[in-house]
Amino acid sequence: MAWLWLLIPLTPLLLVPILMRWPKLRSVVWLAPLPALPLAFMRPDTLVLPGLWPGAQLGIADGLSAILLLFTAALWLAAGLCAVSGHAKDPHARRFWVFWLLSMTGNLLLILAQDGASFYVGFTLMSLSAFGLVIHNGTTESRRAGRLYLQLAIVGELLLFMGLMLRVHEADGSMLLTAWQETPAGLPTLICLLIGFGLKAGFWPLHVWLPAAHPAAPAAASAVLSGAMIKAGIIGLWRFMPRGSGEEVMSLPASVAPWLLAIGLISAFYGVAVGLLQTRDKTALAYSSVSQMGYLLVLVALLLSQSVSVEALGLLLGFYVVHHGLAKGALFLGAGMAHEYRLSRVHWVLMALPAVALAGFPLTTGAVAKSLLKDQVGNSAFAAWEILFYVGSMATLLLVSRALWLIWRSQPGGPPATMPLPWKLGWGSLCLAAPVLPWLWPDLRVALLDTLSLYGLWGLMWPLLLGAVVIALVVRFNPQWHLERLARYQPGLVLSLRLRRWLQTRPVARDPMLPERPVRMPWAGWRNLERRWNRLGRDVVQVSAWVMALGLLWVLL
Amino acid sequence: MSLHEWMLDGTLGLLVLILAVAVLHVRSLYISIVLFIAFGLLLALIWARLGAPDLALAEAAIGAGLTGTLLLAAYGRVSERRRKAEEPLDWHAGPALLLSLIIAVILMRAVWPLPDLDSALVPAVADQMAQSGVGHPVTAVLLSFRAWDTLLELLVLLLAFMAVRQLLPSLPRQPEAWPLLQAWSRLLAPLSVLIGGYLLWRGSADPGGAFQAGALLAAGAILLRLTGLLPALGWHHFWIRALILGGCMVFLAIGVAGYWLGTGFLGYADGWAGPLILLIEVFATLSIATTLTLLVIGETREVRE
Amino acid sequence: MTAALIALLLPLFTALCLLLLRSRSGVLVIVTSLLTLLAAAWSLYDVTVNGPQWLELGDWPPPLAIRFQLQPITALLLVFSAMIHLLVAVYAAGSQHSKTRYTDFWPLSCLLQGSLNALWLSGDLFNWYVTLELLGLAAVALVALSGRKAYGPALNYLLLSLGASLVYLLGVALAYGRYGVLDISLLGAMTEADTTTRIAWWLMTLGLMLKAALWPFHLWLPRAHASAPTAVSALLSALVVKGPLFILWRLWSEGAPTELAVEAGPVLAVAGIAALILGGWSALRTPWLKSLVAYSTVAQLGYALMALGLLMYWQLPALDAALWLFVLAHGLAKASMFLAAGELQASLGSKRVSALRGTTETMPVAMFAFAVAGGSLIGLPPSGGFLAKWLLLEPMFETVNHWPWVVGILLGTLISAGYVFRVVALAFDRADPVPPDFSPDRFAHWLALLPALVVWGLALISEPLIHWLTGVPL
Amino acid sequence: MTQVLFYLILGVCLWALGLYGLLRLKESIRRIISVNIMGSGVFMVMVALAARSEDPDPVMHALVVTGLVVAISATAFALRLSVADVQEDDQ
Repeated sequence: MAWLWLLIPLTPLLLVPILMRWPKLRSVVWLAPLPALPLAFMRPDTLVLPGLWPGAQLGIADGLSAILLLFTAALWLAAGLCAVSGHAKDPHARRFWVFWLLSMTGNLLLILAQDGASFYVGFTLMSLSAFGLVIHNGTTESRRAGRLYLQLAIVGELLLFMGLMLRVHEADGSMLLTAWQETPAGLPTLICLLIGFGLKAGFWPLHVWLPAAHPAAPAAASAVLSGAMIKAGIIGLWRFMPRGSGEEVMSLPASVAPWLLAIGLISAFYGVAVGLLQTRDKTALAYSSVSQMGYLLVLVALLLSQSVSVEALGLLLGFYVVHHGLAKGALFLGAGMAHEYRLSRVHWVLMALPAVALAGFPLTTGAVAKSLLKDQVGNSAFAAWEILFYVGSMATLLLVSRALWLIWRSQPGGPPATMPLPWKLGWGSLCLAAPVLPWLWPDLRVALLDTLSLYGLWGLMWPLLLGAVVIALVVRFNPQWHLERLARYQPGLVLSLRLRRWLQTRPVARDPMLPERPVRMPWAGWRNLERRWNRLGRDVVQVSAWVMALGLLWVLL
Repeated sequence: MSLHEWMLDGTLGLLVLILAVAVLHVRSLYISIVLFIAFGLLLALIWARLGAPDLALAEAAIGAGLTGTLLLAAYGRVSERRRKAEEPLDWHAGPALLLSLIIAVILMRAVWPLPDLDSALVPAVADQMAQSGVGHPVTAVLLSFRAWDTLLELLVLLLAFMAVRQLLPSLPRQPEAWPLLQAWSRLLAPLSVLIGGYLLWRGSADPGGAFQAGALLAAGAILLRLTGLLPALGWHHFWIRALILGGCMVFLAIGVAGYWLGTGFLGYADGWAGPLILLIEVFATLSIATTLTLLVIGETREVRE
Repeated sequence: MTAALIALLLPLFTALCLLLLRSRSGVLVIVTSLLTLLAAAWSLYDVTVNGPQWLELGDWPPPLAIRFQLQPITALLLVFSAMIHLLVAVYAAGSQHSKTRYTDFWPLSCLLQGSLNALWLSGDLFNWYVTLELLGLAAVALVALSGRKAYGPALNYLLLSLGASLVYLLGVALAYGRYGVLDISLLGAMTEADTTTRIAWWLMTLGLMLKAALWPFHLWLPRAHASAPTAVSALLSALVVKGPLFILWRLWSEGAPTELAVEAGPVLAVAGIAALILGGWSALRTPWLKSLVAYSTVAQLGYALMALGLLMYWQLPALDAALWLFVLAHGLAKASMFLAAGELQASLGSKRVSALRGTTETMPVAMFAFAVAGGSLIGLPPSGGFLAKWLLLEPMFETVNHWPWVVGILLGTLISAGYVFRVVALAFDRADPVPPDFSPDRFAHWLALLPALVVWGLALISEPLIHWLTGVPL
Repeated sequence: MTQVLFYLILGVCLWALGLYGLLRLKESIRRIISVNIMGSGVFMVMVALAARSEDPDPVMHALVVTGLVVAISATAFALRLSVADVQEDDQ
C-alpha cells in the first residue's frame, strides 16, 4: 500500500499536462490535493524509492506530519475552490493553475519527505513555482514583488543547499531526516539552515519580501502563500535540526536557542508595529504573518533549548500551524473578496471568526494555540519571558482589528452583493474552522477544555480586554499621527531594484538622447588587460602550437 | 653495416633534413612547394632503403605526386598579393627553433631504447599468413587482419571529397594546355592504366595494391583532364557516384556478409578470401582513382553539381 | 554485440545510400536514427544482462586483430550519441531556421555518427587515429556548411586537428615501438613506467587534449562552434569533443601504468579547474550568444577533465561514473542550449547577447529551454549535472585536505551560474523587449526544451545510470 | 648506432621541424606543408620501427599506407579550404 503515497505528488503533476491540453478542465483542478485527505488518516507504510535518489523515502512518521498533511491539503482545497470562481474569467487562468499545481505538489511533497533530498526537491519546486503566482496579476507592483521574491528565494535555495550538503556530510552520507535529528550540527550548518529556511518563513529580519509578495498575488494565492507555504520554513527547521539528547549533540544548538527566541520575539512585535502603520489591508495581514512566524520560531527555539518535551512541542507546533494557516487563509480570501463585492452582515460575522481566533479569543483554535504556547514557555528555561506573550496577544488583537478595519474601508460602494457559491463554500468553511475545529478534533478538544478553567480564561482575556480598551481609545480620539511614510520605507524593494538595474542596464548602452560623455571607469585598466589577453589568442593555430610545444617541454622534462 | 651504406644513409638523411629546413625557410611559396615535392621523392627513396617498397610506391604516387599537384593547384588559385607576401622572420623564430630542438632531443631519448625491442605482431602475422588468402604480408594486413582500418580509411577519403564538395566555388584558373603535354599524355595515360592494373594484380603477392594502383590511375586521369582530353567528371553522373561509393559499399557489404555467415565481421569464408580480397581491391582501386582525380582537379562546380 | 554492430553500420550505410541516390530526405535519416537508437538501446540491455563483450574483427586472434569492446559505458555512449543525433536530425528537418536542409548535412551527420560509434567501440590505438581523422574531417566539413564566413575557423580547426593527430600518432608509434602491440587492453597488462612510455603517453594525451579542446588547447573551439550552423554546433558540442575524451580516459585508466597515472592526474585536474574558471570567465564576458554557449563548453569540459585527473590521481574507479555522467549531462544540456540559442538568434536577427532583452515575453519556451539547460550546467539539483557534481564531490568530503578541489568546483559553479544568469536576467527585462525579426518557430523551441527536460529527468534514473557507469550490480 | 636508430632520430627531427613550422609560419599553405613534414617524420619513425626485425614489419607498413591516404585526404581538403578562405580575404 505504500505506493499510495505517490498519488499525492503525482496527481497534481499529471494534471499539469492534462490542463495544458484541455484547458476547460480547470474547474476541477482544485480537487488535486484530494488524495492527501484519506491518506493522512490511513497512514500507509513509508514508501522507499531507491531508484529516485539515494535514500528517497515518502511517508508519514509521526502525528505532526499527519496533521500538517491533512490541514495543508484542506487549505489548498478550500483556497482552490475560491480560486475557481476568482479566475473564471481570467484570460491567463491556465498559467495560474499550472503554477498553482506545481507549488501545491512541492508543498505536499515536502511534508511527506522523510529524507533531505526529497524535502529539498519539494521545497525548491514550491518556492520557484510560487514566483508564478506572485507575478500573476502582471502589475508593476506584483512584478516588483516577484523580482524581490525570486532573488531572495534563489539566495535561500543556495544557502539551503549548502546546509543540506553539510548536514549530509555530518550524518556520514545518510539522507534520512530521522538520522539527522540525532546528529550534531556545526555552526556553519546552523547558519545556512537558519537563513535558508528563514528566508522562506519570513521572520524578522528576513521578512523583506513577504509584505511585498503576499499582497501582490491573487487572493487565493496569497491565502496559500501566507497560510501554507511560509510554514515550510518552520517545518524545515523543525525537521533538519538536531533534537537528540546528549551533551555533544545539543550543546551548540542549545546555545543558539536564546538568539532564536530573541529573533522570534522581535519578529512578533516588529510585525505588529509595522503592520499597524499600514494603510492597505493585505499588507497589514502580511505583517501579521511576520509576527506569527515569530511565535513559530519561538517554538523552534524551545526545541533547541531542550527544556520541553519534544512530543508536546510537536503537538503545539501542529496546532499552531493549523490554526494560523486556516485563519490567515480565511482572512486573505476575505480581503480579496472585499475588494470585489460589498460584504453583507453575515459575511462580516464570518470574517470576524478567524480574526478573533488569531488574537486568541476563548473557544477558538487560537485560544488553544496561544495558551499552550504560554504554558510551554512558562515551563521552559525561558519562563522569564512569559509576560511578553500576554502582551503579544494584545498586540495581535490590535493588528487584526486594524486589518479588519482596512478591509472594511476597501469595500466598493453599493448594496451587498451575492457571492459565487464556490467562494462561499471555500471561504465559509475556512472561517468556520476557527470555532468548529476544536469540537471535531479530539486532541484539540481536550486542550480547549483545559483553557476553560477560570485561571486560563483570565489569562486569555486580560490582554484582550486591555486591547479592547486601547481600540476604544483610538476610536474615540482618532489621533492623526501620519506615520504612513515610515511604513512606506522598504529597503528590500529598493535594494532589489538596484540589483536589477545593475544586472540589466550595465551591458546595454545608456539613453541615446544623452550626449556621449567619456567616462573613465575604475576598471578600465583591467579591461585593457583583458583586451590584450584576448588579442593574444588571435592567431589560433600559432598560439595553440606554442601551447602544445611548451606543454610538451614542461611535461616531458 | 658497411661504410658505403652509411655514406648513403647519411647523405639521404642530411639531404632530407636540408630540404625540410629549406621548405620552411625559403621565401617564395612556389619554390617551397617545388622543394616539398623533391622532399617527397627523397622520402620514397628512404622507404625503399628501409625495405618498404610498397611505401616507396605509395609515397612517390600519393605523397610526392598528388600532394605536389594539389599544392600547385592551390598555388594557382591564390592571388598575386598572397603569392608575393613573404614570411617575415619575426622575433619568435629563434625561440621556436630552440624549443623544437629541445623537443627533438627529448624525443630522441624516447626512441633511444626502441631499436633493440621487437614487435609481437610480426610473428603473429607470419603465423596467420597461410589463412589470409594472399601472399603479400602488407596486403594481408591491409585487407585481412586490419581490414577495418582500411575500410575507415576509404571512408576518410570519401569524407574529404564530401568536405570539398561543401565549399563554395572558387575562381577557376585553367591555363591553356601545353601542346607537348597533350601529346605526351596521350601516351602516358594508357600506360598509367596498364601499370595501375598490373600493380593491383601483383598486389596480392608482391609490393603494390589498391592504393598505389588507384593513385597511378588517378594520375593518368588527371593528366588527361588537365590537357582537356577527358570530359568533366560531374558528381551528377550516377556512374561517377557509384564508382566513388563502390569501394566502401562493396567492402562494407562483404564485411556484413561475413558476419551473417558466421566468419566474423570483415572475415572471409575459407577458400573465398583470395577472390573476395581481389574483388574489394578492384572496387577500392576504382573508387580511390575517381575520388583522387576529382579531389585534385575537379573544379568545385563539377564536384558539386 | 550484433546490436552494437547494427548501431555502428546503420548510419554508415544510410550515408552511402543518401549519397548514391543524391537524396536529401530528412525523413530517411530520422527513421534510421531511430533504428540506430533502438539497436543501441538493445545493446545496452544486452551488455547489462550478459556482461562486457568482445568482437575480434575477421575472427583473427587477439594481438593481430582490431577488437571491438562493448562495455556498459560504451553501450551508454552509443545510446547517447544516437539520441542526440536523432534529436538534431528532427530539428534539422523541422525547423524553419535550420539552414541545413539543402546541403549535404544529412550524409555528413550520418558519417559523423558512424565514426563516433566506431570510436566508442574500438580499442586499438591506430584505429582510434583513423576514427579521429574521420570525426575531425566530418566536423570540419559540417562547420564549413555555413558558408564563407566559417571557412577561417574551419581551416584553423582542421589544421589544429591534423597537427594534433600527428602528435597523437607519434605517441602511438612510440608505444608500438616499445611494446609491439596496439590493443589497449593488451597494452594495459604490459606497460611499465619508463621514459619512452611516459613520453608516448604524454604525446597521445596532448594530441587528444587539443582535439577535445580541453584547456589550454581550447582556442579553436569557440569560433568553430559559434560559426557553424545551429544543428551542427549542437552535434559538435554535445558529441564530437567527447570522442577524444573517451580515448583519453581509456588510455589512462586502462593502458597506463599506475605510477604514471598518479603522476599525471594532478596536472589534468588543475587544467580542469583552470578551464572551469577561465572558460567561464570568457563566457561571462563575450558579447556573442553562441560564443557564450561555446565557451561554456570549454568550461564544462573542465569538470570532465578534473574528474579524469582525480580518477587517475586517487585511483578511484568510482569517479568513472562522475566523468561519464558529466559527459552525458553536458551533452544533453548543450544540445538544448545550442538549439535554443540558434533559434533565438535566428528569430531576433542578431547574434548579440544584448539582443535577448525581453525574450521571456517574445519567445518564452526557447528561453525556458536555455534556462533549464543552464540549470543543469550550474548543477542545480536534481539535474544530471548535479548528480555528476555530487559524485565528484563525494570522495572530496571524505578527506579534509581535499578542500582546494572543492574550492575550485565552487568557483566554477559560481561562474557558470554567472553566465547563465547573465542571459536569464536580460531575458526577464521586459520593459523594452527586442522584437523578433522573423516569426519564432514554436516546434523548434519545444524540441530544444526536450533534452533539457531529459537531463533533469536523469535524476529519476540515477540508480541504474550509476550502475551502468560503474558496472557494479545494484 | 644502427641504421634503425639513425632513421628514428631523423624522423623525430623531421617531426620537430614540422612543429617548428607550425610555431612560426603564418601563411596557411605553408602551414599545411609543415603539417605534412610532421607527418613524414611520424611515418619515418614508423618505417624505421618496421625495419627492426629481419623481415620488415608488415603491420607498420600497412599503417603507414593508411596514414598516407589519410594525410592526403586531409591535405586536399585543407588546401581547398585555405584557397577559399584566402579568396574571401581578398574580396
